[in-house]
Amino acid sequence: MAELTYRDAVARGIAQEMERDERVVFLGEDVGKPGGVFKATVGLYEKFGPKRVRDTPISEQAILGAAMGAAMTGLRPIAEIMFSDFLAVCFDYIANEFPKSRYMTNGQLGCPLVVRTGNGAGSRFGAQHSQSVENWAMMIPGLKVVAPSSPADVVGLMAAAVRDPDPVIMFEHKSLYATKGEVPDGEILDTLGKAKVLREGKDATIVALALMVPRALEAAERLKAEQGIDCEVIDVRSLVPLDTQTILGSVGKTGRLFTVEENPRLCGWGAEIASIVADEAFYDLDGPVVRITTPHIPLPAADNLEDIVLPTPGRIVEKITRSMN
Amino acid sequence: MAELTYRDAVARGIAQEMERDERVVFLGEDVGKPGGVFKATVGLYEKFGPKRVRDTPISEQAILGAAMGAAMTGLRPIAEIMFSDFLAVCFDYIANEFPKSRYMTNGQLGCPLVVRTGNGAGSRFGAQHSQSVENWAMMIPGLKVVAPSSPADVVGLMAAAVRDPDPVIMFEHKSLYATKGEVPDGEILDTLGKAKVLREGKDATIVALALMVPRALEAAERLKAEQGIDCEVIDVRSLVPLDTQTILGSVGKTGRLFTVEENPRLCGWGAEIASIVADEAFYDLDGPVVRITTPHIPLPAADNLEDIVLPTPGRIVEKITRSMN
Amino acid sequence: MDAITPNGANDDIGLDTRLELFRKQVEIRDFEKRAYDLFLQNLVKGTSHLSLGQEAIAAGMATAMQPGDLSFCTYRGHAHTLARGVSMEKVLGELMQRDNGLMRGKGGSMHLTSAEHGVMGSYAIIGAHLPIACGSAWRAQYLGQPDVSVCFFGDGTTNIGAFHEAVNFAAVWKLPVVFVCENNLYMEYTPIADVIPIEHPAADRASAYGLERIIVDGNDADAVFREALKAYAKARAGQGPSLIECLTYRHSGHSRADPAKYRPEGELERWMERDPIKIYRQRLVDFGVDGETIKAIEQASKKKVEAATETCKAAPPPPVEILTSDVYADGGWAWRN
Amino acid sequence: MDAITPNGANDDIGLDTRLELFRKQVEIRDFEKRAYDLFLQNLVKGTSHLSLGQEAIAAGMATAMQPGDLSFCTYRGHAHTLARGVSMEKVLGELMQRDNGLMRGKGGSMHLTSAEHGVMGSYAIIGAHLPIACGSAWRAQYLGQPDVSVCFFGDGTTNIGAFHEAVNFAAVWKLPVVFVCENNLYMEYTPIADVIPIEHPAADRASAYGLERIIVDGNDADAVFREALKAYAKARAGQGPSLIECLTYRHSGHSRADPAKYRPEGELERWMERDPIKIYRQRLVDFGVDGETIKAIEQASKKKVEAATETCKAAPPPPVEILTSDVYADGGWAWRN
Ligand SMILES: Cc1ncc(C[n+]2csc(CCOP(=O)(O)OP(=O)(O)O)c2C)c(N)n1
Ligand SMILES: Cc1ncc(C[n+]2csc(CCOP(=O)(O)OP(=O)(O)O)c2C)c(N)n1
Ligand SMILES: [Mg+2]
Ligand SMILES: [Mg+2]
Repeated sequence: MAELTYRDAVARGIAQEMERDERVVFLGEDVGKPGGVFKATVGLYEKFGPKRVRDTPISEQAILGAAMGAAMTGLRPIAEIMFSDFLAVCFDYIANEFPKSRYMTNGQLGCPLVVRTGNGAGSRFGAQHSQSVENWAMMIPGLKVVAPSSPADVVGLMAAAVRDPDPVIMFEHKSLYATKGEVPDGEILDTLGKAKVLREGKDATIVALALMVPRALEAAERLKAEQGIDCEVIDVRSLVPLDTQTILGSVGKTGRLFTVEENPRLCGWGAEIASIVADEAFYDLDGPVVRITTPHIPLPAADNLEDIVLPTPGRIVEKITRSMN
Repeated sequence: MAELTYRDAVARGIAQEMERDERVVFLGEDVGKPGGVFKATVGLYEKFGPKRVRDTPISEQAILGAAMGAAMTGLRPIAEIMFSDFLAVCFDYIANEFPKSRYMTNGQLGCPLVVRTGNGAGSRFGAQHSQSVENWAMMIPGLKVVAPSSPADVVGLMAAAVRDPDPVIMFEHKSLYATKGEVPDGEILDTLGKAKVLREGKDATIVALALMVPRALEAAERLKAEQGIDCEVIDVRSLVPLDTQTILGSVGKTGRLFTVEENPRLCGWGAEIASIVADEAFYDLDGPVVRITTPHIPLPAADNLEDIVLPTPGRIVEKITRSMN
Repeated sequence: MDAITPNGANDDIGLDTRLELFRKQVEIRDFEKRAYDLFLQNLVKGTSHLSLGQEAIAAGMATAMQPGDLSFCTYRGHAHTLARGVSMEKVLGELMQRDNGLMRGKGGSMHLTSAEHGVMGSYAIIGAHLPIACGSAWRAQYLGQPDVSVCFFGDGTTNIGAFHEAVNFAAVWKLPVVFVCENNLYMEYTPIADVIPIEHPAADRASAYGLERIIVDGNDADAVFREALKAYAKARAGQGPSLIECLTYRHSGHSRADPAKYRPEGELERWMERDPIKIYRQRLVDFGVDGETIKAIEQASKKKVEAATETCKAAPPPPVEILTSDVYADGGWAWRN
Repeated sequence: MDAITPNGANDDIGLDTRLELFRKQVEIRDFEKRAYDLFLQNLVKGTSHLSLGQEAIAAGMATAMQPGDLSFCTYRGHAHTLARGVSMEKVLGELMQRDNGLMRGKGGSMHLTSAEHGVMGSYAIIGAHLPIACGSAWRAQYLGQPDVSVCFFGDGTTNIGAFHEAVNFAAVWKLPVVFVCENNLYMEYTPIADVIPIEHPAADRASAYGLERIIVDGNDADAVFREALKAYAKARAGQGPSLIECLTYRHSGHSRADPAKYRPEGELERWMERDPIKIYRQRLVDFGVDGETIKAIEQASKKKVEAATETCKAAPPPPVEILTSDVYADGGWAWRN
């Protein structure tokens, strides 16, 4: 057991898999010699050499396309798209190529690869470098989608993603890179499709992801202390496959659902989960299903504006308090 | 009043706006001399000439980027992206450029343009030419999004889109091109953000879009005739702005909501509307909020498979019947 | 080896290979014509993109390949799929969206794939497969495998971003990939000349990637075959990619819906004189191949097409159970528990 | 006009313009240094991308423009924005994310925009603005307006798809757009030479679009200015786009986070000898400009920076009410009724 940053957990997770399997290769912009612009892949180039850790031109379509061609013919590539906002310049691979080739070919071809990308706000980078875009991947049939909130999950989900025979998009949160957490020694292998109940509670269920997880936990503590509202907090971790059992089970117990998501309001994962609950757990519900999201606007750069645009523990507390009374 | 196909309504709508305003220009692949691969823009080249109706290289990024630069500096471009699936190769403009420039520049720049695109299944074209991807646009803050279901709406919403000072993505349904409807003579100008109640009913609300609208209407008739269930059918028409008042008002009356959408299940517009209702109309609801969607899979090419993959009137009837009993 | 005969029948290509080149071209031609007929009878569903007139490219490129080499095709992929030895029945079954099709009707005519024959997919988004072919070539390079990845596309495809990214990427990484541009003068309905400021959409751009300018007569299977051999050898030798522009012409419209009215008068007729099959048939004659041999090939081809047609007509549609199969590697489509 | 003086002070460029070119370079230099200092003090927020060492390009290109010409910049856009006459205070205010910033802090340093000065945005997705500049130029062509759209980007940007699509598009439509590649030898941290198979990322690709191969010394403002005049004149004359590669070097790291350790020993020092401001200062001296005049420009620049710094430090942050303003043209953000 050692304390590790989320950032270092990325390199550790990749290294673990590259050591295990020669077929695992890693490519992206400035990921090799420079160790990545978020310094999340420092040391991999030195350890695994230029044949397995490759710097590319600024050609995101070539990066994802090459990853797919390699995956389809025998390698297990990990591709970095530096900021998740840039998925827009190579979206054809996300939307039309990776997720459809197995189906269209009646199972002849597979696409076992991982795309990892820096997601989310908090760095005052403005509208084109701060978005949370998990739903861009979640909405596409045929992908798997994970977004870890802790260093241990980073390592374990990375391993699960690399070993998974399907294309997995992994959203790392930029504002979590500097956070620390205990990570067990030795090989770590987690499972895709398992949510985690991080706090048990009986009055309401809060479902959160990535950076919103610590905020939801903080809100839950305050709700308990200040209002006596006892919230269960679930870290979704994996959007596809989605652990609806854990979520529906929790709502069955608490009778209330609040989702806390960073992506802008419309058609986010919160809407998906809220809709599933409003359908399948309707008779368990004691009150409205409430989504707490970033407002449906582009993101501002200025620090004071960015600080209030995402859901904060204070806003979570306020929304839940108001809705529970 | 004349009967027009949905296909011809496209050309009529564009022509109306081009006649009205010299600043309206039209570009895309094979849209000019050839009149479009769906023959939806026949006659425009002859009428307005090669300066205003321009064939482009196969360069979707250049098409949308050029439309944006022209819009920002004084023109009112209409750009065609032949199949909506191809929005994936130019998604940066949809996701990061059009919708953010006004906000980022604190209102200095605008982006008054229309992207029109052939959306949806039914032609046995397979997974990369059949998708319904309205949610790709709806989820992005800063866009407006319409999807007409009738020839008259095509003309009126096209005009509204062209005159709107914000970027509008218009999804035309490929399987509706051959359908016919009455279209009033003279100039037609509709309003963005207004849903239409196409059938009044008291037992349940069905919300549908585009090709799903006639299917929802057919299902409603059958539900009434066969089960005595009286459904209100709403054509959403405009996903952004979204006419939540009409939807919430209807659910307030009926107590039940069913959404019928063609896009695959996760994070569709149905999830957004279901979530809004599960929050804001919770206490009006008499039963689960049910989404009827295409399953979350890539689309098959084979006719017999494609015929069963989208929501059919039969499936709508069945789902609603089961849920209402 | 014998000395080279004066008429070239025993030259660098040789008679056996020439007969193979002819057979492939004839079979593709007959197949495509049949596909068109069946489309008119509403038995070929969806869309379809024929390679009538472009057979020499598919035949030449495929015949020069070794087993294990990989093809990456477009929606206009019947020819390349057949040329790798996939049965007519399986290709036609897919066009007719029957259960006996290559992908049991799930993919359709634009996505023909036969991994066991090295046909690693047909891609219907313009340009998407060029980077994918790079990735396949990267795998070969990384694992030290000897195969070449061959990627086919049209003239119009050279204007899309993915083309640029892929060719640069391949050149920088020295990947064993061969990019084959079939310049048939048209995109869907718009002439390529209207949308490029140069004459040769691929060849005039080769130097932008440090590559040789290669133009080949795409209606002469021998010329294609020779150029293919060179490019494949270069790739296998670790000397990186090639970009080959083949000049050709499609005899039919872009897709089933297109009567090709946009073509100037006489253009088709001029190109029909340079019909690849006519050219190649004459070449065989010039090389002294007897009429019987030629006729046998032609008749065998017709028989194959006939047999495939009958089988496919009799084949059932895909069972509805496969609608949700093979979304994920576990065979299913479950996105939730 | 007087005869051209032997030292060139009155040549095609002339003294007034030269003083302008010098002033702009000095002001950009002083501004960028201050931005760096303020970043170290945590007063410049988010990221920032300096143009230290690349000032001659911004100065030369902007000085050759006419009012009404439009600039399209990248995240590395402080220099180009200042060169068009936008006040230091407004640019610095944006970097410091204050209410007095160009976009009141809503955009941040990567999106500097001043429509009234013709700065039509700074774009932070690599390559995105090349097609946008084409659209602006199309508008000028369509409406018969005389302005030129000038689009700046780096060496690394030449490998992305949008570059290819845009340059081809501009060439085919003969648009009045000028593409300016600032080749500073590096992308973020990776040398451009590692990711292209040619020497000159832009110039060696010009022929792929039927364009002239243009390479200019990007550290010599006169050379840039002359090339700019030529390209703008060509654009205004309806003769289409130009693609200009300016050779230069950035003195600092890619962005605020980057100490630029990846540069080989001595490289920076060699380029410092070719510092554009040093070169230009010497040129003025050679042209007989007296020390006082030079010093006055330098001092005025320092004063401007000082004043802007003080104003910005005193400026408030943006009010929270603007968080949701200007999403749509009605000033608000309502996506529903
Ligand atoms: C990204 C994208 N844009 C547009 C299309 C529509 N489309 C299909 S084929 C085609 C023309 C392609 O022309 P070319 O590359 O010359 O190939 P050819 O069809 O002549 O073989 C177009 C525009 C597409 N499939 N994908
Ligand atoms: C599509 C996209 N990919 C990657 C990035 C990250 N990125 C920002 S600047 C940069 C390097 C650009 O290099 P160059 O074009 O040479 O410009 P310079 O920064 O040297 O001025 C990269 C990779 C981005 N902003 N957008
Ligand atoms: Mg073509
Ligand atoms: Mg650079």
